Amino acid sequence: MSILVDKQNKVIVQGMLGEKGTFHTKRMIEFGTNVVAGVIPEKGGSEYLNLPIFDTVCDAVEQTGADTSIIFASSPFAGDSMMEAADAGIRLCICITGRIPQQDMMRVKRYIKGFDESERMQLIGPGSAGIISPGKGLVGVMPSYFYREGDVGIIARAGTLGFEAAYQLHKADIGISTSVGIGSETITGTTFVELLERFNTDDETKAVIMLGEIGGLQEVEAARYFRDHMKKPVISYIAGVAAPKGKRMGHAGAIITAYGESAAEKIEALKECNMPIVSDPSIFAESIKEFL
Amino acid sequence: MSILVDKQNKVIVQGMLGEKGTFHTKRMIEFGTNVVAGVIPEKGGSEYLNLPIFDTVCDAVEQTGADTSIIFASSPFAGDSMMEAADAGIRLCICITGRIPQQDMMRVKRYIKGFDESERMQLIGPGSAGIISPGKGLVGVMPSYFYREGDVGIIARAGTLGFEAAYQLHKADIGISTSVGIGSETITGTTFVELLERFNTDDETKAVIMLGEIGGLQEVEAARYFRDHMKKPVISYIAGVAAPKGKRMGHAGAIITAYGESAAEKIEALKECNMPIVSDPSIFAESIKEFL
Amino acid sequence: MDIHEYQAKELLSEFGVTVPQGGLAYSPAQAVYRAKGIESENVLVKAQIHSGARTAAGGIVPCSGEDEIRKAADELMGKCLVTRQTGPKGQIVHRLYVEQQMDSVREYYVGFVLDRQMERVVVMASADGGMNIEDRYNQKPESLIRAVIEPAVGMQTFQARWIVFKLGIDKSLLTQMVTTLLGCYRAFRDLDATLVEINPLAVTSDGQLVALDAKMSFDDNALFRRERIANLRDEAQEDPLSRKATERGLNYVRLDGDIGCLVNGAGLALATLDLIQVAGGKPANFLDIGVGAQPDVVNKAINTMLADESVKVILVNIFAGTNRCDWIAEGLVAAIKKFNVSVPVIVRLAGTNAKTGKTILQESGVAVVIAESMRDAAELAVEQVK
Amino acid sequence: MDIHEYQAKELLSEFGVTVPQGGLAYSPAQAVYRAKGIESENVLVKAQIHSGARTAAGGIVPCSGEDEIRKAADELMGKCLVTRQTGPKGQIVHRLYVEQQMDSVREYYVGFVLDRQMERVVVMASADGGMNIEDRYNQKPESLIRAVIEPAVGMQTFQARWIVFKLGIDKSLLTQMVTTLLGCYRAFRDLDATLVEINPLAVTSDGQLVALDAKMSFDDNALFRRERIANLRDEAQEDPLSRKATERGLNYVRLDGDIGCLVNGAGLALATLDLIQVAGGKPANFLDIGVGAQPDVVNKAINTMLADESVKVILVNIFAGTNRCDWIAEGLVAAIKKFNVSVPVIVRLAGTNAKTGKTILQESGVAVVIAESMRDAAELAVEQVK
Repeated sequence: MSILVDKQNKVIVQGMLGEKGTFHTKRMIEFGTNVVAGVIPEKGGSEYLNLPIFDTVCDAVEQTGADTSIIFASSPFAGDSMMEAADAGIRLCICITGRIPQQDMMRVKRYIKGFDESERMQLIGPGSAGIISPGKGLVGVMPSYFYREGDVGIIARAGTLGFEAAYQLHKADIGISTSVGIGSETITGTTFVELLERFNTDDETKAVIMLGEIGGLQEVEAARYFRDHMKKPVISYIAGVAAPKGKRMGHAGAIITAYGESAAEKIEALKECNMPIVSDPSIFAESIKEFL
Repeated sequence: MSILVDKQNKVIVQGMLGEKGTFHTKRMIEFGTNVVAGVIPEKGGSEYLNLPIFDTVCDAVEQTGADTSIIFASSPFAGDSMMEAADAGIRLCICITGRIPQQDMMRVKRYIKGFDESERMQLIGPGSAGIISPGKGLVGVMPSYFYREGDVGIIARAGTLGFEAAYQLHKADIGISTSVGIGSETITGTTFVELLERFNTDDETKAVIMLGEIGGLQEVEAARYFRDHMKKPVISYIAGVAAPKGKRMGHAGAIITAYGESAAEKIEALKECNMPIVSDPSIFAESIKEFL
Repeated sequence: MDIHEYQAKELLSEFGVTVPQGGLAYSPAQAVYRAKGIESENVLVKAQIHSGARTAAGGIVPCSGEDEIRKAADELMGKCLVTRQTGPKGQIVHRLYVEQQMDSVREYYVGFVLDRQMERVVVMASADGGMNIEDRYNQKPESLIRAVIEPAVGMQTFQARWIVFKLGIDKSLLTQMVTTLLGCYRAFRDLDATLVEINPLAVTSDGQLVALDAKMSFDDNALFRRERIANLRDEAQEDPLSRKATERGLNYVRLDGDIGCLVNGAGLALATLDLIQVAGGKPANFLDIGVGAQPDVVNKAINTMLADESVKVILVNIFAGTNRCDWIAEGLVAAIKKFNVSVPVIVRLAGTNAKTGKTILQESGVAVVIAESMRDAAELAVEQVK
Repeated sequence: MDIHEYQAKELLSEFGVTVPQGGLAYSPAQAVYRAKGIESENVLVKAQIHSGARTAAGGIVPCSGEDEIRKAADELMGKCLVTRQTGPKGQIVHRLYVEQQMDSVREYYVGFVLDRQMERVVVMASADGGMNIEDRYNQKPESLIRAVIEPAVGMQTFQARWIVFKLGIDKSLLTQMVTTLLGCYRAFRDLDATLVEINPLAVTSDGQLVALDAKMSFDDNALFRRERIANLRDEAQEDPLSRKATERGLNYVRLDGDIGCLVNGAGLALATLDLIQVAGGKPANFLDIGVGAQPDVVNKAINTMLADESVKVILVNIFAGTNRCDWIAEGLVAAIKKFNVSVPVIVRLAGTNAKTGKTILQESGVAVVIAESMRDAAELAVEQVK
């Protein structure tokens, strides 16, 4: 199985022309991902990287049957790109672009929520490193060469931490079912809980590494899900224990955002749910090994 | 039974101070409706018409357990009043005030839709004549003296047409289970279909009079519901067959709104659904009689 | 509320829509003066009335040079223009707009309107802009492209792009077209409009996208918070009787027949018109005095009714729910006496204190015919004018 | 991005918030001149730094008369103010705001912020405004009133009224308070703010509601569409090293310790800080070169790192995913040679071409310590400064 991505996904690329879009589209094609088209407004009808180019996501979906989209459009345009994907009937959208204005993301989430659940697009990111299911599909920017097939799932907010974990597993000869980067932005699409749910029912996943960080409360929600529903081992790490509260943290406006969001407070909450916590980010592989 | 309103409803009045609010609040109290409070910002803590006054709907609900609200606030403030009611946990809100800006109503509907279905307020109106269930409750502006208890349901967009129908029934010694005015505004809350559904399952209703008019398509939807689901007789009237299309109707911008909305087109659509249509508004009573 | 073309253009240009150069004139001399401020030699002198379809009615005159402008302006000013949209009575021209004449190589239609079924704003666009868009729509409804705007987030750039590509507009115009569409939407939303329409939206030979004509209507119920828009009202474009009725707090709609209808409540008014039609007559108007009318309102209503020369009989259809028939009757008697009403008056009173009301009428000595039902009333009224 | 009090007040006043009279000054003479434009005799000379809690730090001086103003301004200008919010290094005062002194009989707190869990803007208000709101909140969290704003419709009047009644504000101030709250919300939304805060929002003895202090922060990611806000940036208030790093396209955060961390990716940066703490050390900073760094970026990064005098050892932790360890190694060798780096450099390279990278370092002749794992690297770095 694997989660979210397999050989069936028909992938389009939004924002393909830039350096990043071009580079990673090539890498996805090399990996074997079924990239079917690119969307570049005004360039519809042409070709790029041997792919047909469409003016709109709508056209691309109609012509190619695409169901998955990966977005590299620059930050001012990424919100619009996500909504365009949702409107066109894309089912899974991975937004690599980060640093999206908060109000744009509020709109994007609201727009997506306006669809019936059965037609609602799943959004990963923004600021996501993408999704890789070794041997099946890459819709992301992972350096795929050290991701080998296996049975450990990885969910990481920060892209490089996910890479680090995968590399440690590689060195320890442990394979990966699926690795997902969900991004560290203030407002994001899919959360830890939703992905734990998927790994929970995925036959090919035996254990999960969850890489959280300071800010937000979703790690705590994930821990509650772990306590109440998870049938598989999960190890977690909360990056930023040593990070000082930001300058703004001393400030009254931060009262509401700060509470429960520091790494220490989070770790406390995770412990209460009996979720195993790794405090040393160099031992992900050896920590997960004992559960396999 | 009756629908929507019975002796249990605890009613608050929003916009009570004005002439209309005062007049109809008195009438509702005289009728026997359980009016528990009024909401008049800045006047909280005082009394008016022997009712306790609260600053906010929230306070009124907390203190009195109110579940129903009737709004007389003037048009610029009525949108805010409806949202306040929805936010405070009111379950049934009747907005008598009409001539509400369209964009306010778009916001109101959107705001209400943001609540889970189980917590969502039912909105009647704006521009509603209210609800009367003779012998049980009046949350509206109906001249109650000629509404007698019985088994005919009335749903009317225009208030006076509903009164006219009720008066004809009165003259013909026919009683009414519940009569609802849903308003003629461009955007309204509860529609014909939703009320037909309720009458359909109401033990005390044997037949329904549905008084539609030109504009909008909800009469056609009601006819489809009648065809597919209604287990009771319904007679309908579409006011405005003789009304000329408005000046704006000749205009390109009206293409989308005009289609299917004229009385003639509606009547055609209703006939296709085999819904009995009365073309003479002076014979509602004799027309319904044969179904009783 | 409708506004003039020049007003709509001024508003839309503030939202990023490109419009031709132009200036408003109240006289031929001023029209000539305005033309001097326009860079091109060829101008259009355009009658400003609250109606489209002015070209076919001779309301838009292409001119070159001072003499032609003066002549065109002189002819148009004060003229009554009858267009497809004005009705047979037409509209009188009090204002002229002198505008740069543009060469258009392609004409599009763009309109924003509320779809009441969806409760959302809908954008409509067509590659067949220009005159008689309605006819072309009826022949080829699929030529009209539609996009629904999600109110929670507003119109998005991708929707504007989608429309542009669907219309097959030259891609060099993409940015201009997106700006125009998003601008129209923001104008619609920010000004509480009920209609924003550009027709034609023209592509000029030098690749500009220009609104050659524009129409905007506004939500009357929102004017309280749109002072600037409310100030654009041109009362000279409104039916004087309707205007007076509005000032008196009445809702008056003028129609083509000869039976004047005095009713309370919009629903009852529609039903009354229906009954008159069933009886074979034609209403001259309907005058809605509202549901809570006091006696003096009847006085104002009769006064308004009498000012309409086409009224040959007055049909009063009152259902007193929250008000009282005796008040209405008293008001009627007083008004009939005061204004020396000479046309027949048919009265149907029902509801609260109907009996007392009828007695008041019968004992007053004024000549009214009392009808027992709505239908009787309609039939009696129609008989009077046959 | 933060802005100054006077800038926030100017913006908020455009949205209907009442603020005291005041004027900006860059010198004592200008401060005196500004005071002349203020109607009252008593003024406050307020240091403009990007920090609250200025009163306790002596940054707000009440004055009466020219001499006092000149003296206060002279003392404040150029002074380094250390407040509870600035950190031990403080902020230097380059601008003064001279403001009418108001008598306040009651002080409220009002703040707007995004709640990231709910993904909605939240209004917070307290009847205990004024200094040390954080402390008072910690003692009495229930004193803080909160309302959540539905993004699809924005803040509604009823919510503002609810807050006013909850705060128990005198009802005569209802309209002023509602205007202030709705104004703050619109400012938050229309300007892409991340924080709008008025503290204290004071009631004066003559019944006015006035913002005595105001703070606004903005979404850095939205500045591209908020040119006016972007222009309010005061670079003198930013850490010079951070500013330089930003100009060089690097993400630099200054901390209190002595280990300089050069990493790629924010997640790895946080993990590196954690490891240093586990090893018993303290980071001086972290400098994120991003995930796709080219060799010249390493050059810029080392240059930035060396400008920080507190750095006693440099820890390089690179995980090359989309970039290459050999490039990083080449860049490091070149930079260490170029800048004559004298502090120890600990390097951990992993990922793409890690082996080649290490070989380059070993054969380069520059003095670097190569660590095999992240933990080794952290421990080695901590040893160097012990």
